[in-house]
Amino acid sequence: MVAYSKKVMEHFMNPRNVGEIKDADGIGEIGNPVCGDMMSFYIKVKDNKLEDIKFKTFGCGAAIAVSSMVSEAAKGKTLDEALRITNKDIAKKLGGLPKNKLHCSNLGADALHKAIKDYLDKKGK
Amino acid sequence: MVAYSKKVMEHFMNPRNVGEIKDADGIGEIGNPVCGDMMSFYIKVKDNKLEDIKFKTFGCGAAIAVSSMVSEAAKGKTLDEALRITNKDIAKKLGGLPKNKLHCSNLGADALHKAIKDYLDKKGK
Amino acid sequence: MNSKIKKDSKKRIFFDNASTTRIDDQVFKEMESYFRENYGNPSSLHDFGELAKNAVESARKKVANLVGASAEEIYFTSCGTESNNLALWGLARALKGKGNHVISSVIEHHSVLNPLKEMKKNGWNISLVPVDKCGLINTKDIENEITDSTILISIMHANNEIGTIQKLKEISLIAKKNNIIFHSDGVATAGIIPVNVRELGIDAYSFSAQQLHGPKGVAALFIKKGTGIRPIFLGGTQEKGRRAGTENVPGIVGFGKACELAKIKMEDNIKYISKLRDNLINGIINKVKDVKLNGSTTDRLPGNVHISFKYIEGESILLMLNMEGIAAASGSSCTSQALKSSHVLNAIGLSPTMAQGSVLFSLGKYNTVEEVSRLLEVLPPIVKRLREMSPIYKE
Amino acid sequence: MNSKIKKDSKKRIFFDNASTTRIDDQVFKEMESYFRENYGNPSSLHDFGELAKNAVESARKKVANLVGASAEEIYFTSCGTESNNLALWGLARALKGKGNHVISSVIEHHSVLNPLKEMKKNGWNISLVPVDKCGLINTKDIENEITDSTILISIMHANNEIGTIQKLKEISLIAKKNNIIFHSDGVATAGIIPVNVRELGIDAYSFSAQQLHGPKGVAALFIKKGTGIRPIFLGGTQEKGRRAGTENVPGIVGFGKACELAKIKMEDNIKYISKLRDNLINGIINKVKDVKLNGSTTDRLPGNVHISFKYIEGESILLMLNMEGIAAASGSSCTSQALKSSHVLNAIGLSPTMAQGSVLFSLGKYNTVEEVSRLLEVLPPIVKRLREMSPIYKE
Ligand SMILES: Cc1ncc(COP(=O)(O)O)c(C=O)c1O
Ligand SMILES: Cc1ncc(COP(=O)(O)O)c(C=O)c1O
Repeated sequence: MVAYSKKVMEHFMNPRNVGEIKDADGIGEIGNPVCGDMMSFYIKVKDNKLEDIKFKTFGCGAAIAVSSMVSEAAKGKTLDEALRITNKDIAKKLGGLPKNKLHCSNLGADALHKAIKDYLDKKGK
Repeated sequence: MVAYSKKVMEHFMNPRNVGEIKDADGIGEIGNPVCGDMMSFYIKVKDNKLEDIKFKTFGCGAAIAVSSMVSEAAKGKTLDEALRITNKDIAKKLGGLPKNKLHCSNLGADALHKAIKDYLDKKGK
Repeated sequence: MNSKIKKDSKKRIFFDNASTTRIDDQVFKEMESYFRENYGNPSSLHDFGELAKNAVESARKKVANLVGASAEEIYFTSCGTESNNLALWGLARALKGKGNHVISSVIEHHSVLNPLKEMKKNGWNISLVPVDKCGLINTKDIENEITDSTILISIMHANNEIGTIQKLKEISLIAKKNNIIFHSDGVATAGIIPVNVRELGIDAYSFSAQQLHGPKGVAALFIKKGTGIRPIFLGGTQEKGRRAGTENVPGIVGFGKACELAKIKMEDNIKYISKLRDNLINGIINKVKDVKLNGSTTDRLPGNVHISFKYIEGESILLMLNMEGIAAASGSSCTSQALKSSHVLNAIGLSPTMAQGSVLFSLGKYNTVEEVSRLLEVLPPIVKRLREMSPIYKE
Repeated sequence: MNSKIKKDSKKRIFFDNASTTRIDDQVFKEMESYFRENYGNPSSLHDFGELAKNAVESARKKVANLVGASAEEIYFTSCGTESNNLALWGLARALKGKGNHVISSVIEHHSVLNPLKEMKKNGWNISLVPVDKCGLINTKDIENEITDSTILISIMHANNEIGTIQKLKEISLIAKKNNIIFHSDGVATAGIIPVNVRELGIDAYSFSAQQLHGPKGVAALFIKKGTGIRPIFLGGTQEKGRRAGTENVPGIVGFGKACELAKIKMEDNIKYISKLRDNLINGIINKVKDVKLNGSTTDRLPGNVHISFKYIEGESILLMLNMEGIAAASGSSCTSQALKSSHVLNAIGLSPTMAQGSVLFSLGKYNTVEEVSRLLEVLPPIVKRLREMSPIYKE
């Protein structure tokens, strides 16, 4: 039995910010079903802040909970603040993750950062 | 648990003809405590018949039951008849013996035969 | 989500009979006195010992009877894994003079595959034959692998994941023709469908109590009379020196009773469980789009429902089912300790996504029509929810 | 002979606690729900699995606590024999690069001696140190055997026949000084007298549930953190890959409870049982001539009464005691499957006749003063009867 924390289970059962943003300012995709998990993050940016975040995730309980937690943690933050969110922060906020599920928290932070970079790239053009 | 037949247990608990005969006509001893069992048979011969038999046995349940059965089977028999008693007869009369206890029935028949030979040797002199 | 159901253990639904089974009350009852009163060691020379010894020997007959063997051919072990390890190491070492080649298959349980891997490191030559899309071995593939040095063939009877039943009789004929010893892992099979080692022509057969409503901690290896085998554990003279160690008397007694019950009720159970299985399969296919039944439609264990749900991942399905009080299993990499998806699903050529989305519902005699209905009620909305969350889902 | 006593199981007297022990009612009670309701497989991803997993881990703590280890150092096995085989094969193979010499003693249990014999055939170098008349090893003998290639020392904690307790601490100091791994077979010891693997400086320790009022079919091997060991069974990832196979959950739960109880009651039990033991020893010596107490008077297990009765043979004593409803054991060759008298009795230099006449009364917490009195009543006439039948008896 995977021993998930209460917090993980709560986010898994009631994930925040699930969905897509049709006219997203940035999109970050990471992983693929072959290796187990896949996450897509969509962001809306206003005044250098993450006005809205949505995600879609294919994966285990941890992957879904991490996505939810990342979206919650980043929403309303400045891009700089959001870029500083680490996988460790997320795992900690979730009350820890089982050892063999720690890689899921990497995916979550990475997907968010990818979306921000996508936005910055687009803006830079 | 050694699976002894009822007959073995009956002879073990109530062995027939235990004892010595002070003025025995023949004595047969076999085995020694080192190899596990030791039996001494004493016989009284009259008119070529085994008028009396007694035994003493150091050994397991099978050894004691075999001694008892040998003495019972041979008592009153002619010497020739007694010499023809085999270990198989004894094992059979006892309702069988566990495989690893079959050697005890050899000892019993051998000890009796030794006692008879002892008598014949003495008589021959 | 109805958390009441989760809390009430009586209402929890166990659709994971491939992982273990609930002990039959009659089995437990039979064991009880061998815990509490008749606790002797079968080797002891007194009534306590005799009672224990008799109980073990009486159980041995019942266990033998389940697979059509004679009692003297049954050796008790502690689990299916031990039976398989003993069979492989024990038979191979006993046959070492004759050759060093072993044939098995890619879909064996890890308790066969991992010893074979270790044997390979130790100089043995190991061939693993493939399976088709349904998980079935082509016996020709086995025949083609045979060389002069082939000493052992080990092919599982039924697969514990996708439920495919192999054609053991055909394999045993090949083995016999080539004078090769034939072992089969019957852990997922014995007690579930009829097994007769004589008719099947098997030399060694592993099976386990906990898979047939018996206790955990006890299993058996059938070894055909006259077949040489080297023990793994050395010590006392228990099990004719082939498996040292004080016997698990209550466990063995329970195993015996479980085998007896399995044999008596086999036909009824097969009928009952297959019907539940077919209802469940049809129900899922009717109610949920984009699903695939894995395994064979014909050569299939009565209780096996192995389904892939496209676009979503198995662990999250299991977690949501568990919140509804329903227990199942998955071949998803996320559910495995090693984070690898099931080698069986890879072997039948399932795409990685579909392997990730696999769920095994394994049914047993204690499952009911109501439980199947409840699953069919609860499952579609779970799949829907997860698909709505999935980045790869397209309606 | 009073056959009523034999028939009434409640009145049967069990003085054979060295062979196995009666399960504690509290232990059985603790196990019951893991048979009947919480029957999940600890590897499964649902509540049934989680309950089972938690039960196993909670038991692991209790088992560890009995011997002063931490939970992660406890590996569950199926019996003492398996623990010993795993320790010897597993440690030796892990240490193979360092050397091939193993030191053990002549009085080890067969589950140590027989693996060592097999290792010898496979190129290992095995030294067995002798014991003195009391069964005690002179630690100098161990020191003298050590060479550059010595990788492992295996010395039992207390002997299961004559009850002699070895000086493990002295041995572990020698092992440590020479950088040698030290295993001890504690099957006859754990739960009976205090054991602390840290204080004793042990790297691996075998012990078994059935010896401490727990269930049959479960045992443990303590392996000190950081000590390399190669598994015997390969398969799943249970027990961190060191012992594959579905866990015997109810057995493990019972083992945990039994360890907990043993730990709590240890001092009381030792006091109580030693007193019974001393009464029995003194009683026999007072009432029966020509007897000899084997083993040590000082370093002796609390429940061990090992006596040789001159002129008569052990099996017939056991049979007559059994007719009186009393269970005991003997080192006589007639009582062994192999028809060899105990290697332990040979090792302490007991004459063959005295070895043949040996009886082991092993006492436990369920024995009573009344039972000891009854034995002291029944035993002298039995000895008298058998002596009167004996050709070597001289008054
Ligand atoms: C000292 C000792 N070691 C090992 C064992 C083997 O234990 P088991 O027979 O439970 O495998 C025993 C059995 O009584 C023993 O007394
Ligand atoms: C087909 C098969 N073989 C072997 C095993 C190993 O059995 P155990 O885990 O009881 O040792 C299993 C376990 O489920 C199995 O399904």
